[in-house]
Amino acid sequence: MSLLEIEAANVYYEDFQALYDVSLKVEEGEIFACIGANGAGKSTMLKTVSGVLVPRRGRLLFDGKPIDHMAPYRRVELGISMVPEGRRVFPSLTVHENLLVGAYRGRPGPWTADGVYDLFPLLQPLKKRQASGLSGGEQQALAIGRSLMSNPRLILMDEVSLGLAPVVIKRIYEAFKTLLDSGCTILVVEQDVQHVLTVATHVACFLEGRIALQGTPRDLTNDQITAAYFGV
Amino acid sequence: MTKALETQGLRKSFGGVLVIDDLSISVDQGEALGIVGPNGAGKTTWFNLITGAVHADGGKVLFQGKDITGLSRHERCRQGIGRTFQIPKPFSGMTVFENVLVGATHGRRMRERASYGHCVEILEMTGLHDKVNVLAGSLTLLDRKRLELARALATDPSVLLLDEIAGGLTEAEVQELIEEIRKLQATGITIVWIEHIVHALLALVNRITVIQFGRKLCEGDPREVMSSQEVQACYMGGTLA
Amino acid sequence: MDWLNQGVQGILLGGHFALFAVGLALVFGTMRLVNLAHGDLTIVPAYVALLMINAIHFSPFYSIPITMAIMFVVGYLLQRGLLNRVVQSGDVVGVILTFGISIVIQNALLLGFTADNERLKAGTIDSLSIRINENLAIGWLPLIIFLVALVVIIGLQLFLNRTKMGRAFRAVSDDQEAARLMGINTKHIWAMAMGVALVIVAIGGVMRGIRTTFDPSFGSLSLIYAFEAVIIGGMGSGWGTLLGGIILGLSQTLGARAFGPPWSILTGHVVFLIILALRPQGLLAKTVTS
Amino acid sequence: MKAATSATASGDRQFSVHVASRVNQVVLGVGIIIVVFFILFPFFGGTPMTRRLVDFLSLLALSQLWNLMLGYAGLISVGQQGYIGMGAYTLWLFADVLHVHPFVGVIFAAFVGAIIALPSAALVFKLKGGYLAIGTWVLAEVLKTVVANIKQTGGGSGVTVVAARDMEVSVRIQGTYWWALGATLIAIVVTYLLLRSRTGLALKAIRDNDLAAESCGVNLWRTRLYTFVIAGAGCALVGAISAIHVLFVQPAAAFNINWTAYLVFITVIGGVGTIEGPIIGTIIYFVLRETTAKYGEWYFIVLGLLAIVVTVWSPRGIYGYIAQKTNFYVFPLQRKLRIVGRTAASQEIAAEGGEVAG
Repeated sequence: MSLLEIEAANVYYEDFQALYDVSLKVEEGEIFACIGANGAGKSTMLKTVSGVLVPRRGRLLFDGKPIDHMAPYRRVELGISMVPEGRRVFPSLTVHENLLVGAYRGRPGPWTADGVYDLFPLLQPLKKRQASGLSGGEQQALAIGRSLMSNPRLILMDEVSLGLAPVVIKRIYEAFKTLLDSGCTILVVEQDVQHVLTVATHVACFLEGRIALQGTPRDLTNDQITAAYFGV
Repeated sequence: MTKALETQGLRKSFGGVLVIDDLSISVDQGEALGIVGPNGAGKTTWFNLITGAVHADGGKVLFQGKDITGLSRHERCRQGIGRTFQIPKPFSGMTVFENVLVGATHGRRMRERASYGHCVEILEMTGLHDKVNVLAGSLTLLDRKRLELARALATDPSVLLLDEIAGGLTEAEVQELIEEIRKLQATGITIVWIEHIVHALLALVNRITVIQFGRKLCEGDPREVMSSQEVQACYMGGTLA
Repeated sequence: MDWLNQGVQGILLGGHFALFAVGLALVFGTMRLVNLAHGDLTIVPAYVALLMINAIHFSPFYSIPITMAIMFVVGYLLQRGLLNRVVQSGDVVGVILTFGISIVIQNALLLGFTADNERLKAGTIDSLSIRINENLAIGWLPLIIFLVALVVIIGLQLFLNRTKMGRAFRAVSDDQEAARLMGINTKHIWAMAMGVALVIVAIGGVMRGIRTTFDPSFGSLSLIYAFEAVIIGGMGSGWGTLLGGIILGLSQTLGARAFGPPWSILTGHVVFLIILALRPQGLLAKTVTS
Repeated sequence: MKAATSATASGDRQFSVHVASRVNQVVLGVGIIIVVFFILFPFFGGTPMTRRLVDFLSLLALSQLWNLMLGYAGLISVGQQGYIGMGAYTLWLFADVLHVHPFVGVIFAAFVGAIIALPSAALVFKLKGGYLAIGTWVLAEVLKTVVANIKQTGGGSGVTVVAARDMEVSVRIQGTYWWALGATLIAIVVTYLLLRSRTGLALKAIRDNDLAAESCGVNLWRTRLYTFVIAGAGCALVGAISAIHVLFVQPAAAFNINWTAYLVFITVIGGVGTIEGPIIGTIIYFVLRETTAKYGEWYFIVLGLLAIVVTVWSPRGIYGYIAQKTNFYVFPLQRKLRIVGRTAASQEIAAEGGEVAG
């Protein structure tokens, strides 16, 4: 049984359809990467999984159970956690408080604040600083740490490399291994194709609200990916 | 010659994150400048600072040589800066025609009757003439993008800021849009175009500026810039193609 | 010395205003809802206490904890059942809805209790005072109310900064969508915030009932004073709200001393308007909210 | 309501712009009959009914202007009673102190309302949304407190408008009635013409998206100011009329928040953002008042609950619902463009567009 299964999801923003019959399966322990140009529907798909958007047609199964009409906080309880696009840390809270809010649902598991500080040592000295004063890279590390605090089985990452320096991106991707070891499955959405292809075990290429191409990175050629990415 | 548009040492941060960091870019009269850079680089924020949608923490915006940093949004529009929004913001309860009328009567300050001809011309040029009486809220994405363009044009801009106007369109639609923008440029309008769809940019612009981390990474001939290793690395995270 | 007396009374009165203002600020902070029924909700607890006192004849002070509990339930249910539906529909809808609620509450109170003045009788405490010297006496009741206000504000700060629920309040205030993604049920948090706001209102409302007479029309002025205190102090800060309350209280009592009692309230309004004109973000606000 | 048609020819491109349809001409005819009926009403309607209609018309005028502020400029004021009260006192001042005829004094009251609105706007526009609402309320309280504390205006117990009292009863009632009718027609016509004008385009744009409106050259602050000042003048005008109507001005009544409560109920129930909404709302309000007012507070509670229900479950109000279903407006505002002929160049573009779409 797949950890997450999306069956023919159709998602709309009011009268604008953003996803057309999108189906995919994420297996436990995978790094599943969704790539594609701006507006291709990748982020919409993540928001549908996290519960911010509800599909008008289609189904979502988590661990075999339907979750499409479950509120986001219930999904966190089940073990789905999201690192939102643009980081969205709580600006008026301190770094440490941000982490504590991440643990709000109190799911049992390996992750604690100390674990996060071990994973991202740069956060340790910033513990008592307001999150609004952090740099982009620090905020991204915090956002990932905050998500981990709920001890997710599936962590959703929306454009984690956005606006970050290559060094920082590298460090974040390095952390993926630790995440996998702790039992997380990773569903990541990226524009930064190069980095994500080096770590992904499965790739789905989004184009205009549909999945244009799927497979393991090894099976797919660069030309295929470029074609699916740009739609030419 | 005076630059059509120039920003000098612009700075802006949101919360603690510096989004625009000492950004100086100038645009020549009549040129078509492409702006590229990864998501979150600060491109749209730069537009927002030029149009006054967001106030700068420091630096200056010069338009036709005049400092417009202290002007309000509608004044900047009336000076001749037109813009389209990345996510279209139509006046959804008004018809397409009325949307364009707002630009003509307020941005260009025409009397309503006198502006009708101007509006019809723009509606035809942007291919919206069949939908003039449709409520803007019920348009498709392509038509919303066209309306963004039409509404901006109705304000009679000398500089037109286009924010990912080709994003989300099909290839055929993109080609059509390029043709429309080319015609605009031929009439002497200066174009500044943020776009992710690189081949669309290459088909039109004379120069490309790359922005990363709110700073100017490099600028120059479109093809040279886009094929440089540095730009590819920042843009797609490496050399893909 | 008379001025000093008025000044002291003004500061104490300010504490009372702050007690009403923190609830308004808390609700606005967590859900950006401007609750126009807040003023009317400050008189409800006084009537609740009145009913209890009439039924079982005990000191109004004992009625406070029960009233707090009742107001918490009222707030939670009001928010969960009604107000949550409009939290995301923009502030105009919230204003209209709470204005409607305000009118309903006010008229329901008129229906149930008539427009007569009422008072919660607490025996001798309302006349006792500490006499410092010939000209300066501090009433026990105003002092108690001021101290209660201090305790409430400190308690609220501790709650917001030190507890899990308090952090959730602040997280929801910062970014409600991100908060939902972290597993916070925002509907519950909003309802809790309204509940907590009305608990504070319950304390202030019963205290006022002991201190002065009240009638169902008191809501408008209560709302306005609370609002003025919030704006003067700057939104989103408990201490700012207390400062705002004190400035408003001082303006009123010193205005009464300077221009005569009829001008007391007006002086308060004018000071508020001056601060609004010169420093619209409030005295203690860190940044301008855009 | 006249069908405005304009045909222009430039080159071989011809087009015309219409606002009204044929149905609207029929409606206009009916409208004229209704207006004539109202004008003649005092001659056959009897004094009690005429007096009631003064209330009806006053509220209709007030709610129309309140709707202009809320439904288009996005300004929610709960302080309109300030202008109503000032209008009433201004009338008293002109009529009894300066000995201007009361029916002329009404005009001065409107001016005073507009003048008060200017600095008020400068202050409350610093506040946003809901806080702006309370800000307007504070200003109304300020005006009320000032007036109530001035001995010359009778303080808290108020003053009798002697000039009005001494008028012959039938003249007073008919005059008041026609002024109320005039105020209503002015409110509706001004609102309608404003919405049909350039400023109306700006107002509708602001309603839909204020940032985009500003980016199209709309002066947000000034456009909002127009509606605020018009509403201030209108409310003062109605306040002055009510002073003649009830012969007595008292702070507690003239500056009563209930005035605004009526406006909120009427507009919200009838439908915010339409001219038709406040008309329907006022009729409903009056039916309710005539049937339930004898139950005192219950009538306010019912109104309040009705407003709550409508706000939560049908925020467009009654006319908003009707318009959504039928797309029919008694007061048409939408400009319809008809392109008759096209230039060769534009036909070319059209053909290309057709290809792509197909």
